[in-house]
Amino acid sequence: MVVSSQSMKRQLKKLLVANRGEIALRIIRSARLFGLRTVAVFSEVDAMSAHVAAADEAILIGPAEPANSYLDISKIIAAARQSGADAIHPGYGFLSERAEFARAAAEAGIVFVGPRPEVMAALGDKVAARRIAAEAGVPVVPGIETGEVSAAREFAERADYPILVKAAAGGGGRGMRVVGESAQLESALEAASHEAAAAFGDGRIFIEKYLARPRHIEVQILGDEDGGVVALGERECSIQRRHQKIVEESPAPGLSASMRTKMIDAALSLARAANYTNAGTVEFLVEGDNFYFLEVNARLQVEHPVTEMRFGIDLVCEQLRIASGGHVPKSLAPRGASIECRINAEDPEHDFRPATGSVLHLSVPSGPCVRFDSHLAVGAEVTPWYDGLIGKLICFGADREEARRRMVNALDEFALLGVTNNAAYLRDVVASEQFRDAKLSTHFVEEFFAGWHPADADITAALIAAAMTADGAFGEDRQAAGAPRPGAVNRSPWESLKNFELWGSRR
Amino acid sequence: MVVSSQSMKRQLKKLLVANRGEIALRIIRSARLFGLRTVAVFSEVDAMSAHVAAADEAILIGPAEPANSYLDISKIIAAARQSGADAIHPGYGFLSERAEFARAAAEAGIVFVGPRPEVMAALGDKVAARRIAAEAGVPVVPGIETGEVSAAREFAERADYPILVKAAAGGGGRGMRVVGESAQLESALEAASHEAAAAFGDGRIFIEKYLARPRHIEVQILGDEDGGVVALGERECSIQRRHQKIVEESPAPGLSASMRTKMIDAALSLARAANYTNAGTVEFLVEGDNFYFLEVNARLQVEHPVTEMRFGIDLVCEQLRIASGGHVPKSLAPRGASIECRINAEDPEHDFRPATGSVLHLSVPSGPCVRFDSHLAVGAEVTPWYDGLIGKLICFGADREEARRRMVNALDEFALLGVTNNAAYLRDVVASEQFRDAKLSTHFVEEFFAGWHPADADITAALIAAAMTADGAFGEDRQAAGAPRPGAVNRSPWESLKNFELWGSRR
Amino acid sequence: MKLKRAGDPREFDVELISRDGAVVRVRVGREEIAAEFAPSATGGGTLTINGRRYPIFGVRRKDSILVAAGPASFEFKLAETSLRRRARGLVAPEIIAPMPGKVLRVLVKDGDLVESGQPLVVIEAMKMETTLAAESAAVVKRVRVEAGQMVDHGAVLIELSPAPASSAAVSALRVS
Amino acid sequence: MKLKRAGDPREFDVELISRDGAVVRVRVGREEIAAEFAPSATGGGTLTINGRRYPIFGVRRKDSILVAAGPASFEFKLAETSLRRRARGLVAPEIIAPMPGKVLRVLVKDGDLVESGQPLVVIEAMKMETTLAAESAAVVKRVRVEAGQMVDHGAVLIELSPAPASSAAVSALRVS
Repeated sequence: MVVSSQSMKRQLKKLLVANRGEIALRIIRSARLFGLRTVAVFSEVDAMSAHVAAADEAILIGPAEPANSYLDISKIIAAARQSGADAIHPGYGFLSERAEFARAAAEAGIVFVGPRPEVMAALGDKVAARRIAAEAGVPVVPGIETGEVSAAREFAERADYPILVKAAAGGGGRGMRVVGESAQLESALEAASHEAAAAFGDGRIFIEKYLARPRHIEVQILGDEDGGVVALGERECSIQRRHQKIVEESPAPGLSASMRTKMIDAALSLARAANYTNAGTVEFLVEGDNFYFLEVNARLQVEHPVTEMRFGIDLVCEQLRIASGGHVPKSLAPRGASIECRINAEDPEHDFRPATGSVLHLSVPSGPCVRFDSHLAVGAEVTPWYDGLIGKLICFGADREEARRRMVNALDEFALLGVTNNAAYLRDVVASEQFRDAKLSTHFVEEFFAGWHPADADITAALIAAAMTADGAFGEDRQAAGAPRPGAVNRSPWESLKNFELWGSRR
Repeated sequence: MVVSSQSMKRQLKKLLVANRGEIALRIIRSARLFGLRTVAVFSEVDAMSAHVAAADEAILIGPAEPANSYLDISKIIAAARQSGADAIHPGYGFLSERAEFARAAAEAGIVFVGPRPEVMAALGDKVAARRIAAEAGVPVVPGIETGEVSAAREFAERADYPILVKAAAGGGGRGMRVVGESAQLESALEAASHEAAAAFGDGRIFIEKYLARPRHIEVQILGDEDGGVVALGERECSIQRRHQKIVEESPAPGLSASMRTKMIDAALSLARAANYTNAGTVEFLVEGDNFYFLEVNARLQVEHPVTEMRFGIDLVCEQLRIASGGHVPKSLAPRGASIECRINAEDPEHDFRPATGSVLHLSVPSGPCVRFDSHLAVGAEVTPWYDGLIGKLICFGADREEARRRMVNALDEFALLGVTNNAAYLRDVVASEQFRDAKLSTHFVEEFFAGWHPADADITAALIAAAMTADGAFGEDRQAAGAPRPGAVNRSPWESLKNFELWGSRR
Repeated sequence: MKLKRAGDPREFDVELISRDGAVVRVRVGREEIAAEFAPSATGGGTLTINGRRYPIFGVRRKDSILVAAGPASFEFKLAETSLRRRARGLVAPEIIAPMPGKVLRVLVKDGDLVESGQPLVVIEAMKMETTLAAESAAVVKRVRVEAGQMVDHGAVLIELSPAPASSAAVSALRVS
Repeated sequence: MKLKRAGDPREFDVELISRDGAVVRVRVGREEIAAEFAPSATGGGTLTINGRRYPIFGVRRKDSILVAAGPASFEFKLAETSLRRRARGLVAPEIIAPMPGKVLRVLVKDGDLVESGQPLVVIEAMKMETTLAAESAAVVKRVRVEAGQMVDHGAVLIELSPAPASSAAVSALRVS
């Protein structure tokens, strides 16, 4: 089918993208392809970032602080009104799973690219979602729907420690605590509730039996207004740090055809039970031959490209078609295998501590079956204000091993200077025996890559490079040296280290 | 199947890539994926270019002049010996279709990634190739196999002008002349022969009836040592300037299923008749419901990515597998549509005159279904010594219109400063009604884009940008201003044009 | 300032009037245009001219300005500099190499009277032959190159003087 | 020169001995290494160390060097500068913000005696809470921040002095 806003039940004209970074850029591209004008919103610190330049219009909505910009529903609705946008795409994170945002858009007569508000509300509440899943006959993890201390203790004794304390409004591992023994229980409940309240303005928590060594496998679904529902295969997302995915792939290695069918059927019946529309993801925990409903992400996922690569489909265009009243595609045949690595501004040598800075040098892999979704470019700033995801590297292959080797090579071609990042860490993960042999569980990182450090050979190469750099082989960071414009002269302590003449080939 | 050099009849270890630019880089990437060590060769002016950095080893083989470097068989064989390479990939252009190169490799005990020398010799000679095709029952254009003046005149009278004078050893439109009337005949024969002799060291020419408004459609084939042959669909390559393709796509728009089948069958029988091995392309001219054999390109084509995008295959890996004694893939199912635009260092406003320079600014499109194969980066030099192809932009879509629109958007994201190029021209071509409606023939460029100039709106925007630039908004070209290293100070005539203070946000 | 671009007969008169925050006021010819400019982190920026946005980037050189507006790139020279060569009624009394390359054939010699469109010299670059011809009648004053020689972009290949009873313009023009 | 990298106890002693064409001779610790360097057009280059190639790039800053070796990137500081803070037997008598962010909670006050591993302050950046704790016993000399305050990378959050009968090192350490 031709991607186009033409000949749709509702012909959209202008889309406001209520997000930033790589996903805003990626949505703008597909919206343009779909024939829509695009409106970017941005905070003061993002004025010069890529999504602002990419859109047809851009509106400043506030200061860096998310609460007063990207999380401010009224400002975003106002921006949509001001620009005459007839649709809003929330991306992921920020307001993407806030039912009240979808509701506010609807009240303003603006199409929200996502499920209906009431569906978002129901699925966004993990406790309610558990109920819907159970009623739809989807297996759920044993647990109780309260964080009340005595009930929690009673459940924990019965189900046996460790147990998992989760925020009803949670997401991204926030407000989540594993409790190994009763001594920790009360403080864990308190801490989780506190973090949940701070993060989501909703301190409700609930409790589930903690699965020892599960895999995280999710199913991509699409639903349309006329009840059409389709599943686009699964994604394996077991490799996580701090409860956040860093490597995802499709298909899930070694998943039996029967398991896959069962999980896809479960996802579809859940989608039907919830009257789900637009794109969503049903997440499961898998242990042995059992799978349990984890949650529904009622939005586009960060890792959606691994599905796009296998199915040859543009999920954002599908979202826009559905939002225009169009139908889900007839179920498509996937092909090959794909893997995504999330390049984060963080320090893998120090518990993935967030990093910031401005990009001084960037080398991006390319070529056949390699895709890099990013808003980065030399000169771009990574600020402390927002999520540390700065790029997604996706590789396709005829099979998993081909995709894996392509990813190793692609990461070897990647270089980013100025912002500490996890590229070398991801490279070692994907190149490892354990990943090659798909020894996958949500504990993969702790089991195999705890205390990771770069190889000594790499450090030696870096030291030689450092000596050459000190000697002026590659020039100064003019900004850092305090020379905003070309033409200024630097003073540098390194000059004093030079022990011989400049050489010609130096640039 | 897993891409791997393992478990092959011949297990290759190290591949020398006898080429430069984007194709050398692209081959190195797939060779690494296939598990081979890679050796780059380079001329003095290419010492700092991307393919040299990408390979595991790099060997200087001579001065810029191709005759003494990339076209010097003995130097390349010596480099292979020196590095212990057990295979050579010729890429396209340069020595890729020289049977004596393949023979020299064989004599040195090195696997040549391509057809057998005798097959290359037969197909490389367009006259011989015509015979093979005719004998295989493939329709050929009416013509005579000599450039002898009286015979030529006799044929021309009989077949009626215009006729086409072609070099038996030709390629890329060189040594080719269209003759519209008998007065031009003799000089055309002389000129073509001269150009052919100069270009290929072989002045033999032959003559064909000139088809008025043909389309150029070609079929991708793969053949293995055990007689396995497969065709991977067709490519439409009608959009050409100076007899060189600039836009290619697959599938060929509006090509009937029966025509496609006939052409693919013709290509396969030709491949079998020629005992063809490895990757090759059978080119046809199509007029109405008739198709005529044009030539066989016994090598990887520039435009091979449009096939890769539709079939989800890596043709260079397939070449390496076949060269290792492996088999062609079982025939694969294509999906969607893909388009390639060739970004050349040339001036579309002046008969596509070649351009040179160094890259001062580069902005490359990315995102879903967009691929950019290029050796360019800021700082890279485009010299007058080699072909002007500096990048290939390939877009995929669920159908042609989706791919076309993606290409327009991708080209809108492209920017290259420092080397005059045809990106804006290609953008207008792909965005045009005539391309959208697939009014395709090899005269597309002359018919619809003769005397092309950038839109006045673009020029106005450029003039405003120029005024800002003169004012120092974007800084100097430090190299051009004669300051090889950061820290140097510029003198510039533009300073005198400034009529107000620098402003803060300027970078 | 007055700007020229190669092969475009027009002379562009453009002046930056003011820049107040994002608003850039520019005079192009007689028209005054108010555009909006949003700098991007990468050093360029986005120029908005009545609702349409152009990603732009520019580089200053000694005697030219390079700018990109989307995929279109331009080289502007100060009209003054492009006028420098004016001499004795000839716009361009020299045949200039339009690109670096190798001189394949020189088709005239000193003193030859050449006619409009007559091929003068053939150079090769990037596998393509380019023939430079006279745009109108002239006399070959001096041939400065010989076959086989490498020449750089802008190199003077042939000097021309006005043809008797002719002061028509002469300049490099490609014929295929 | 002597270089340190954050969180790596080692001090690296490296000296560029000579560069003769492509050959770069460097002393790393006691070992002398001969590497080959091929500059690339993009400003960086390829470093070959006994047969293995690393794409490298480097940037000098006032008091640090940033280098990339393939996908691995490093920030080295001159050991001297990292020693500056040595004072009264404490390696780092200050709790430093490891990243720019917002102070969520301050868990101690001036004069408190803190034990090894005791949380001192919680800051938030990029949606994540990071708790900074004492690595060993110390006395809180001065709390320099309060909850809600934004702090920049490297900002001093808390000053510490040695615990009575203890000169053990104190430094920022993250506990989850």
